[in-house]
Amino acid sequence: MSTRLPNGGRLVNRTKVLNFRFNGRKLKGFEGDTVASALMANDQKVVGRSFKYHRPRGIFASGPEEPNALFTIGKDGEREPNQIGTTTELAEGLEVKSQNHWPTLETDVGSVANLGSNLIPAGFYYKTFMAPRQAWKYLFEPAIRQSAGLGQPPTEWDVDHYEHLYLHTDILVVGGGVAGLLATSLLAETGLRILLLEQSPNFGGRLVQDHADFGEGTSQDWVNSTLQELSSSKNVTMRSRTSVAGIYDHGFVIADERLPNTTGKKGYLKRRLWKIRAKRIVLAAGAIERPLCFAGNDIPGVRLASGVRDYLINYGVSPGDRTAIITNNDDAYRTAIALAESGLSVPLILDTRMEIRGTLPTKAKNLGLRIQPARGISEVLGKKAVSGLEMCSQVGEGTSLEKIGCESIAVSGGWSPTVHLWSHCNGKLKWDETKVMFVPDWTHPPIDSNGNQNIFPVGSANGYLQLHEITCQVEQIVRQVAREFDKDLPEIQLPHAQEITEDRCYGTWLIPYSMKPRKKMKAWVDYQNDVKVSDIDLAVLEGFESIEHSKRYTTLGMATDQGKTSNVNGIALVSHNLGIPMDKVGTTTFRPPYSPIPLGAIAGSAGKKLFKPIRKTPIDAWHVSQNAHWEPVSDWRRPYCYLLEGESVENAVNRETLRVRTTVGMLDATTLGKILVKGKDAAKFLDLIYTNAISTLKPGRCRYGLMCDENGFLMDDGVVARLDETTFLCHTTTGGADHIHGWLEDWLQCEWWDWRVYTANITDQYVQIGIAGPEARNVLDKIGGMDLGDETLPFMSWKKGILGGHEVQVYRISFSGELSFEISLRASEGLELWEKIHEAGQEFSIEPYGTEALHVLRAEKGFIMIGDETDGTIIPQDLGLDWAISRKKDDFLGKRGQQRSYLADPNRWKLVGLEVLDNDEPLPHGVYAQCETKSEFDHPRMEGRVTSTYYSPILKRPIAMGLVERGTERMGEVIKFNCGDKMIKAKIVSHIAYNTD
Amino acid sequence: MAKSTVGNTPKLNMLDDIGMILFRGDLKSKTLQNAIVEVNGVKVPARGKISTEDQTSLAWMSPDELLLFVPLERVGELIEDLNQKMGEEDTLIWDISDLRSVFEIEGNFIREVLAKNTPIDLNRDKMRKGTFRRTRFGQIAVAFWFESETKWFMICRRSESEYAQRLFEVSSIPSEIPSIF
Amino acid sequence: MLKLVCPYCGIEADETELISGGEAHLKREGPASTDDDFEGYLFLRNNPKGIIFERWRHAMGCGKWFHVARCTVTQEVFGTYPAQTHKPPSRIMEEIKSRRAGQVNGLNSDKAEKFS
Amino acid sequence: MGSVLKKYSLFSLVRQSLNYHTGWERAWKSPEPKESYDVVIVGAGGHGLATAYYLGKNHGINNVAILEKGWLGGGNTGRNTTIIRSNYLQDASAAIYEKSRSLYETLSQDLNYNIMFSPRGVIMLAQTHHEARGYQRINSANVIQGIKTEYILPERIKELCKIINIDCPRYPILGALWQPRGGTARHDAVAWGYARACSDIGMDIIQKCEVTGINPHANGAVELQTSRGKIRCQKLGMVVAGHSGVLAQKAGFRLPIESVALQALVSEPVKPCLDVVVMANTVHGYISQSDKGEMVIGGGADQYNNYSQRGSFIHIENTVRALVEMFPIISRLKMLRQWGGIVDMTGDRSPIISKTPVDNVFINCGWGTGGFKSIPGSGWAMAELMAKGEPGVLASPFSLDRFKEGRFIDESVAAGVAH
Repeated sequence: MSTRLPNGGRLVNRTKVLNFRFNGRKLKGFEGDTVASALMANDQKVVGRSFKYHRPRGIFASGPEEPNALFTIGKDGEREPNQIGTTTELAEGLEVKSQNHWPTLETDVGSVANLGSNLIPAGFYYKTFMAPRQAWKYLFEPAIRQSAGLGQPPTEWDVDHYEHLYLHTDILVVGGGVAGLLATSLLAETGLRILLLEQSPNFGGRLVQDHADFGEGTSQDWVNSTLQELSSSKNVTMRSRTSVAGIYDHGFVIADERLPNTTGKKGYLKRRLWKIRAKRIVLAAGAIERPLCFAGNDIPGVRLASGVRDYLINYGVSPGDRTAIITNNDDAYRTAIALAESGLSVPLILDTRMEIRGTLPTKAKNLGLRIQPARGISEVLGKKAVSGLEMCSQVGEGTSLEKIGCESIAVSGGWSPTVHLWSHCNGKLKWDETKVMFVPDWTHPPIDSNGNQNIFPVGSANGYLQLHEITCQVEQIVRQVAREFDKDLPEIQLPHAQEITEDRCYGTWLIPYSMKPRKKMKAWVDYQNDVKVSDIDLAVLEGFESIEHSKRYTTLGMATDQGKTSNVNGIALVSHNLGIPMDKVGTTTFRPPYSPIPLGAIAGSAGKKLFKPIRKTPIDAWHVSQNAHWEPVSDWRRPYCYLLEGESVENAVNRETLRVRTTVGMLDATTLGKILVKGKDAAKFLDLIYTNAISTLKPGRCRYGLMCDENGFLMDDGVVARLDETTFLCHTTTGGADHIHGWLEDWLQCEWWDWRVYTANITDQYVQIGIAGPEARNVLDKIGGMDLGDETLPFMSWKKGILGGHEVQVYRISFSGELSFEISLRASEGLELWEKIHEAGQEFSIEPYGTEALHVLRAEKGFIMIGDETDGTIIPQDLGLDWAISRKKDDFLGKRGQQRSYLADPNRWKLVGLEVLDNDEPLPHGVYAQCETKSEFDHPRMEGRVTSTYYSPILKRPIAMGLVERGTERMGEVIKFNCGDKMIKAKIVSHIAYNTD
Repeated sequence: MAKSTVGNTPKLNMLDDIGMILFRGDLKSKTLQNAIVEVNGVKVPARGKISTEDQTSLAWMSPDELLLFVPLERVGELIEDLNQKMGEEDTLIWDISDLRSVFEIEGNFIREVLAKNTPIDLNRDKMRKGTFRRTRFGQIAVAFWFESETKWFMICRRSESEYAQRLFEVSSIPSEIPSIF
Repeated sequence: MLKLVCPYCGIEADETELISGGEAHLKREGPASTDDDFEGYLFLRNNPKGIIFERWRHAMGCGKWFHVARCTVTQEVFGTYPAQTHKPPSRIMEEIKSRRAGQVNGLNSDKAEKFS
Repeated sequence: MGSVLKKYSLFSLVRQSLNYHTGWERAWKSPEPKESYDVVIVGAGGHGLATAYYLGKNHGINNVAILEKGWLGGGNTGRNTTIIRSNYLQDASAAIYEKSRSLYETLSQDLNYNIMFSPRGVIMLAQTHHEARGYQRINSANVIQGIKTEYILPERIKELCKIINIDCPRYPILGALWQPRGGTARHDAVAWGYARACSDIGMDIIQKCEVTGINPHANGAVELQTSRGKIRCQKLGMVVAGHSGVLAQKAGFRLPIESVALQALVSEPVKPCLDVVVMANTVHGYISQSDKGEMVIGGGADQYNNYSQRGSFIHIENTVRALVEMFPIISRLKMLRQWGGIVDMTGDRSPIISKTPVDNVFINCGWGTGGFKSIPGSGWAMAELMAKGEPGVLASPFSLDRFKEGRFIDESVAAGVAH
């Protein structure tokens, strides 16, 4: 039984009891517990089921490397699957559920897979389930999907929220263990800006549980005084509970801060994603202990030796009365000593090494512990919990020498530096044969934008496990880092660390060395994904020799822990199999994040109403009051139509369209882009930008212009008004304003930079109100102030004036064929004039109209719409806009592109009108016309398509425009549109449907 | 370590009636520099800076653009004046008082609130008094400057004001502001 | 996540304040150009695995285009410069040479010749 | 061609389990390169291996080597989001992607390797009126092209995909283009299956063999300098995706291509909750749930030239933001792993399967963000081009000269994206 000890537990507050539930069962823990430590204190042996074989799995580690103890935590809108029990802090009322089993954790039907595990080794699915063909979709895949996956996904929307935080720092120190704290305190002297991030709630790392004394007094004293000193440094920022997740180019770092819910209320700020720019990064991320591969090494009760020590010292939890130890290094003796000193039994220490002489083993021996050199485990006894082990010789085949009873086995296969972050941006690793670990290769470091090394690993992350080595090495590296900022660290007295003698770790990858195939099927490498030693053998046997291949074939290291405990063992087994050195096998690429981060944290606060900006005109609130039905147009929202009570969208559009045709309508045209172009070369410049001649435009006049890209494709259109000799106002489409402004600036800055032209995007400065319909002038006359008669303001001209007391510019242009004015005035006065017009218009039955009526009106008159008639491959000539292409100009953007053979082809599709023959049936959007002949691909050849199709309420029939092969030469011809379930015939007619004269 | 940030959390207020003038031209030109000083009483600001005298501020927008903040009622006359003083030199001078919204931000922890949404270096030695920083706030283009630690300004496009306000609001919830700067 | 110094503003701009504009120093080919030249201008790219001269716009800043010399493999930046030039300034070429002594093979041969 | 390898089946699994799976053969051989081959394909990704496979299967050309700089399938084949669909607009694209999709249907059986083609259906959401019309347009074209797609309405979308937020405040879901026989496959298995089949018919797959130089005029043959010695061939096929420009330069020509990073990510595995592939192009995100239970997520490509196989975090952020908006429940799933591939983007975002300015050198590249779905069709078309020396119907539109002619195959026209 694992239990809470009567004393001890440096991180728990025994005066504060926390109640929680595990699978519905009421349990108690203490403040400071993790979910895992609390469960262990309550003797919960099985905490989950493995991914593939649904084998029972117990708590294995004590940090983010935990492969087994994953839980679904919380309920309703707070429920979150796959939470790591070893890093999740216990809280009052927490609902914890185990995962991946049915019906219960104890009795899981899925574990039948375990019985047949011999039949389903790595990659078995590539070799079977192929017949009959349909069975994969309908039988095998659904079955596999159901048994795979870990937690149940949430079903309700998240009640909590997330945010981001940018921070620039000179130095980021990753990890608040002894190396990180020491580095920070040394660097703090320099005055440089330092950010220290620690993933757990507590600083100190492994220092306190592994070393009694450090510096002047106890190691805890040192941690406390260092923290105190740092918290008073103005240039140091520290955060615990913040895990550095990824390092990207140019010193960009993301870190995931877990915020405790201090108020206990629902809907709190749960995570903060830090986006850091660091000039230099000191990587003090520590190291992770490796397990050993022996038969039954996944049975609940087998744990990492460091984890056992953590539970004991940090949380006061006993792993069981009797703990056997198996190790290939000296560090695990710390666990043995700690257990013995707590009064627990350590029946046996199995050490795979031949000779054991170090300080720690000697101390263990002096405590009277039994140490067996050159021994391993033949097999662990027990099913859902360890009940004992069979000892064997390490060098043999695993003949049992002795049976030992125990409830707990502490394993240490040596340590792996946490090099993930070093590698994210291409830092290379090298295999250190004496240390038996992959260490950062300082000759191939990650670099910053200047090509200089920007990550500096220290402490165990750099392969130094001994405390006195760590302190010296931290100082040396930190000096180097400071010098890069032209800072010298003063000579200082490093905290004293006791030197101990340690024998080197011995790379023991299989226990016993000549493990039999049957045992290899019980020796686990990746606990969560159920990868066994036999699976690695199989992968290599089948030629998956590259580590990337064997990883993908066996799924080694692809579970939620991303191989933190399994990768090196896997690589070693491949190396062992192929008989090539570790270095040659290499590692798989480490990818962010180091620990998983919630997608919600990545999305940040930009959810719901902040997902994307919604641009609104000053008239927006008025539209709302008139029950506008909205349409997003680029980032703007525009009224699609205004709904009267009980009115359908369709009816509203028809009503609005007719209103303009019969009396008068008003349109909020504010969103149209307005770009000012001014300068001595402005006319010359616009002649190159537009396909038609702009320089010939007279001040006071307007001209419809087309812009093409260099391919010759029509990009944007709009009315250009010449304000004076050197100033033009170019109107663009709503979606095109920013792009076109950028486009103009691009040419001015990068091609014709000596031309004297300035531009400005002044779209938001003005409200633009369109008044269209036979009564348009009467409405404006009623408001008064300007003579808008044909003589003073002819079609395609503009003028300034005072209208209803507002300074305005009035443009006499039309997109509907009706008498029409566009009135532009400063945005802050826009709503006032809008309301005046609306009021004045009442006697003429004025109504606002939306974008859809605008589209119907323009389509009735055969005007094109960018995005409908164009799609990025259409040239103006296709649309009958040859008249807007100057033949006199030597050059304009797109001219050369249009000369290319495919664009000059006379067989191109041309814009025409389409009149359906069966009267009431409109042509659907986007349908294609097909001919009797076949295309080269053996389906009917297409000869045209519908680009715009509407019901015209004034004509009381459907109208459509489309592009048809040589369409303009085929007037009157009938073509067939394939509408899926039927063919619709349409006659090719003029694209102008209404008022054709 | 983290201080409590509750209390006097920053508020965003839109300022009405600020006159703004777009001024494009060759900022190195003597004519221009003289014209600016004569008309506004404020010198052309250095790169990335804003200079203020009384009611007038001049902000450096780009190597050939200034943004003039002036009393709204004087915009017309100032533009006329500037145009006249610039004479034949190439310029684009325009009344853009309605193009952008001007916000005043008052309270403590303004840097922290902004840091949630802008990628710039907001450390005190980098973002200083007199700095005029164009950047983004969430997904929109803005510029920041400040008068004092507890009084900052921000401008953005008029049509994006609501987004700016809402984003500021969710970023300045009192219990959710970290103490950093 | 790149950061580049805008040569106009003199400040480091975050990638999210910038817009990328592809290879720099392309020569525009107008109506008189041959099909080959026009194709070259509009489509064919050096696409170097190594040092590229490219265009960026400080979109969320001063709005200006500028040029960058960057390694497409390591993301090293050798400098930024205003766009009003047909070739990289000599200080950029010096910087490249000093950092990549003897291995200018990242440079496209034609540009290397032209610019060295 | 007679198969030398033992066939994979349930029976072979049972038989092998009796001796603890210690009797399996290599999936593919690992030979030393020969001095000369009829055909050398550079690039042992999906496209290169498929090209080789169909050279053998359809054209009887078996004296083939496939050279790979790293490990086979290690480029974009092993780095994508595994979406397979053929609901393309333009005839040329529709033809090759549908050919590809239909080959995928039976690929497991053809290769005797379960590539887990899962025709679970692909939904492409329309979230603006413009996009809705674009998808209606594609649907109309597909009707004529003989590709089974359907334009569906929100109620049906919600039925097919229960976790979708049907009324997002910002971009409401107006409809979708639905291809019921689109889906996913196991990406690595596609490479491994082709590799095993190529090896089986006697082709040489040579890994860790980098091409360092190309001499196209070596006495009537093409001669390659490689890290494993000189190799001669009659015909050379370059099928190296993002590195096409680098290789083309060695052969002396330029391409209308830029290489950029395309990123993807997976979440931790959860029990099944998403049974279809969903693409939301207005907000740039697509998502499916793998058989393992992971959410497989992709988005738009980075904008700048990049060969580093890692991109900028902002794209991950934008993609995730979009998908959290569309699928609110995923906010509490965690990103497990993100990665990048180098994709080759052409001037019209459509691929190139073409002869080159150099005789006997052929190129297949430019698949950009759409490479995985096209592997079988691309290999089929490339094999035909290389065997005959002239493009067949499928490859013909994708020739290099289309840029000079202005003959774009632009898929973005209907809805703004090509992937």
